Amino acid sequence: MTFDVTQIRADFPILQREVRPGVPVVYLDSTATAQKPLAVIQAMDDYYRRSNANIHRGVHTLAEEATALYEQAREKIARFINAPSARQIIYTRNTTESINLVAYSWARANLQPGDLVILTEMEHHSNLVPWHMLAMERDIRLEFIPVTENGLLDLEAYHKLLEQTPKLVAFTHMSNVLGTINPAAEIIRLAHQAGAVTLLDGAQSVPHFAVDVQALEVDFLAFSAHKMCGPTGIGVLYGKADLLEAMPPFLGGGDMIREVKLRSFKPNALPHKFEAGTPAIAEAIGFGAAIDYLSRVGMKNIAAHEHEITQYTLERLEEIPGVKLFGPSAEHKGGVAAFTLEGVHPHDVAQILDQDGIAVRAGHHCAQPLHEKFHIPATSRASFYLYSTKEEVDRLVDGIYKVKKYFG
Amino acid sequence: MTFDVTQIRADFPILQREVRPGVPVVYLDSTATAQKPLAVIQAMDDYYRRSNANIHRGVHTLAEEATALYEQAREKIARFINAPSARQIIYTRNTTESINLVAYSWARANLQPGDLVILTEMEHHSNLVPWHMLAMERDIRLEFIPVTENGLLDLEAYHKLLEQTPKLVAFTHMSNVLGTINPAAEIIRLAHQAGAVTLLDGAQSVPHFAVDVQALEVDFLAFSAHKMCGPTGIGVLYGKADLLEAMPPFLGGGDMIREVKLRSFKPNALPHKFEAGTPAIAEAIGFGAAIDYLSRVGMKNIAAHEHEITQYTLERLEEIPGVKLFGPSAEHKGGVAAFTLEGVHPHDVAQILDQDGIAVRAGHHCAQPLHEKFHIPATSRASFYLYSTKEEVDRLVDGIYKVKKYFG
Amino acid sequence: MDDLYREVIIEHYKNPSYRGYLDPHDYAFADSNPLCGDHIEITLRVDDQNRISQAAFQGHGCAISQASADLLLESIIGKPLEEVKHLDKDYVLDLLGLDLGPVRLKCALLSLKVLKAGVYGLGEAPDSLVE
Amino acid sequence: MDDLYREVIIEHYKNPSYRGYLDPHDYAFADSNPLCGDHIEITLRVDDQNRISQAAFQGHGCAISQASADLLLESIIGKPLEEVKHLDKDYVLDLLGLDLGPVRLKCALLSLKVLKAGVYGLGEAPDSLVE
Ligand SMILES: Cc1ncc(COP(=O)(O)O)c(C=O)c1O
Ligand SMILES: Cc1ncc(COP(=O)(O)O)c(C=O)c1O
Repeated sequence: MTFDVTQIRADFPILQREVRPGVPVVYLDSTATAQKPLAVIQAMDDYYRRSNANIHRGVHTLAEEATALYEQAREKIARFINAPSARQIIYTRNTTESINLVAYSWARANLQPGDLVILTEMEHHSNLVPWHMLAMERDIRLEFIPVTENGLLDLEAYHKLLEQTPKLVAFTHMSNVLGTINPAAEIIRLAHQAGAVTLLDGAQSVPHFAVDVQALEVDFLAFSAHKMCGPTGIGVLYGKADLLEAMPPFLGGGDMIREVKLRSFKPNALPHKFEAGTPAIAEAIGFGAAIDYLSRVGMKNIAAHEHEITQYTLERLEEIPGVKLFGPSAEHKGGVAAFTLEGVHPHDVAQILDQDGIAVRAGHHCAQPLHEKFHIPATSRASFYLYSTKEEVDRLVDGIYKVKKYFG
Repeated sequence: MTFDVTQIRADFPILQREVRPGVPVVYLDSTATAQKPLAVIQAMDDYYRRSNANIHRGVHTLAEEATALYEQAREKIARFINAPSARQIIYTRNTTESINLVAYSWARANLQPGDLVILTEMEHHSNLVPWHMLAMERDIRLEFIPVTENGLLDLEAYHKLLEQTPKLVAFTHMSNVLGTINPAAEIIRLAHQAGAVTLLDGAQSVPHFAVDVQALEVDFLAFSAHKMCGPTGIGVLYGKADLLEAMPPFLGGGDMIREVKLRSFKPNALPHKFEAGTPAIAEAIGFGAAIDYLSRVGMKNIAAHEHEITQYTLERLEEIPGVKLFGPSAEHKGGVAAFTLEGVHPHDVAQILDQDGIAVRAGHHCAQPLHEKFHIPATSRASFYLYSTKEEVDRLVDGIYKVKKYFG
Repeated sequence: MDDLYREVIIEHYKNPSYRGYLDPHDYAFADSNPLCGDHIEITLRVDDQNRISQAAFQGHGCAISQASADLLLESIIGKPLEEVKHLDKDYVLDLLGLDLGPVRLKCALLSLKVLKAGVYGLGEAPDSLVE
Repeated sequence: MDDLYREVIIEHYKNPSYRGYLDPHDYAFADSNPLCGDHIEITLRVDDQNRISQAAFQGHGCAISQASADLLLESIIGKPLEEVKHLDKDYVLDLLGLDLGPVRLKCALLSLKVLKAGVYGLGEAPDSLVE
């Protein structure tokens, strides 16, 4: 398929919206959540209009249709990240729950007081707070791979940290602020050499470029549907089969059991062992439709398009006096441009841009320690996806000039 | 509003469906999951087409619309169960996660080895397995209020159990197999007198009749949207404010924090403390639309309609030789009829009924211990909701006669 | 499907030819379907060429699980043990002559799973045996 | 809203009249908005009739949070402490003359929350103070 952004934009109903009469939306906040193509909205709509039923335990036609659709989506997701088998795809609510699942189940069964977990200074709160909670409860040690001034991980420091034989290395594939794409394969290889298990936060990578869990040899991978054209309310934890098999269950209830007595239970097989209660059925089906959509467009095309937009954005923003960009140069970077504008709080930048329909995010983007590192409380962030255009970047640039005039 | 089931059925697109050409669906499986009215499907569709954005942290118009819709839904839910404040409504994935939240956060902070938790013999696996897991980990004692032959809780036995000063009494408001509606107010009052905290599994009550948390004085209430005309992927934990305030967080990540440092965090205020990561935004909005819909029809009307259908069903099924009904008489019972048919496995009953489009569930309905108590591996279960009709019950009865002919 | 159900399934369910328990036996295994409680126990005897000489099942459950056990055992008498190890899902579905949804499929395949776990001498019967 | 934003907010943000820190003071409180890092510290002096005689704020954050602090303090000089306890959300929104979405509302109300927590002598500043 050749990549035609105009055609792609036509697939997304919300991009036709005017925020106020005469003011079309310029959506530059895809890192927070992506917009949804019609195919995804309709897959869920169809499900509720035609096949809605509870799954797995039903014999009737609706239940069988629902079960088949739900499990087909799991197969699609497995193929998308090249997982050896669909039973290694655990449905969760989001990346955050996926990481918590590892922290509650794998880590509490495997980590002892004094054990070391390596994280990085660019982690999202989702890959910090679960480990803070564990560290408090269990006296686990946390160390952090530092971020260099230009927004890359300091791999020399990582080598040193590995000498302390960590049990787990958990890190983001791509920073949601700096845009940095970390050398995951290398980090994982080194972690394995040191005897550590690895957890990759794929919230920003799986949506934007091809991620192959077997090529990466990663032990756990977490990601969210809502950031990749799918619905809210569903995410995935991928894990290596032997790890998942050995892990104790996390949430208890219906569907995750094989047998329940009054005073005991036997857990079910994978993936059901980790899916307690009625799952997000419509959402899984919507996620499957999103995977179909992204696959049809092609992850290579998406990555190339975003790279072009990002490069253009960096060039245009660098021109503006008072704008300071964070993160590495375009070659190491996904479709994220976080910046500050001298003398203007990022919230005010975002609010004034919003007057022209331009949606950027302002704040610490759930990466407070990273902002602290750079001695700023907040940044404004424009971020891109397959439907973003250079014209939208131009409108952003015009908007920033307008902000400057206000505060001038 | 006067209650007109024909009009109501017109609101549910799936009820117009034919399972196979010429075979309309007869959906008698609402206890597993309810069907969705157009208003709910459209609320989510609209959200994705017009307002989709990540919430709480965004300044732009879409983010503000999304946040407002998400929080308005919380207010609606609070009013629906008469919660003192919307911050006592915690969004979860489902009833199961709500109960696990209490088990992980409240119970692990408050229960010590040897402490007693009282459950009942009619619990759904969702209100058993979390306590099994806790009992194994912490050496908590579990005791069970017995179920009498006619499907009621043995309250005398409960009185005796209370002498052992339990720390928690966790029980279902309505059994999803027997249909028994338990005297929740009394059970809670007695538990409080004995110094115990109470958790009510409202998965089957909140959808079917008015539940008032302040009148019940219940400490925790768990329920699921998908069983009350709402979407999959979202449920609620209600809790008394002082309990929720004192509880440690459960899942760690974005949004549930007030502040994050590299090595520590401060939790956010209620309800956000318990909502980590991007929540089920569209689903919350769909849930709000479901609450609006049910309120418009009126919970009193719904309960009265279901009562009539249930009474009729019991009468008709009792006529059939070989049918054995489980559970109490209609006066103590919600819209559930679980039965066995002599000489025919419930799965075969369900499968043969399905040939005529009749959707009933067969199995242990996630209540294996209850089935064991009655010495049967499985039952067939027909269950009702506001859109169920007597004609559908007649079709069920005809279907059962057909099953008998097959196996006769 | 109406008539097939009636003829094949219900006939073998009501009048099974291979119900029972072989004592002594060369191979035995039992397992349940956790979702519905169907239970099947299979016992086998093999001759000196490792061919199945006798087979029996006992258990309880729906017509599909019990009938497919009966059909399956009927079909393997005289077959080499090695061949039994390679029987798959489609083999059972052909015996039944039915198209089944995912839930009933588990009922239909329970006996094959039990059979294969038995002849492989496994400690448990993973679903992957019949995929 | 364009022009209001410019006139009211940006003017008070750029040229606040009540920026500072009173030492000594009778009342003081500080708090942050966790979502955006806005920070406000307010110090107050009261006269012998418990009227606010002097007020100052310091902190950092967006124009809305800082300008609303300045506007709020300007408006309470001379008011009895008791009256300040009962100021609400709408009072601040009237001062600003703006219609704000839920996120920016938190910015706008931060100073009122800090003020009320201070005069009530609370250990923390719950959101319920400004609802
Ligand atoms: C009484 C009862 N409790 C709990 C549940 C679990 O609900 P969910 O699967 O939505 O978590 C159910 C649903 O089957 C139920 O009927
Ligand atoms: C790098 C990274 N990790 C984790 C998350 C959390 O994702 P979710 O909120 O879907 O759990 C995000 C999303 O903001 C992210 O960008």
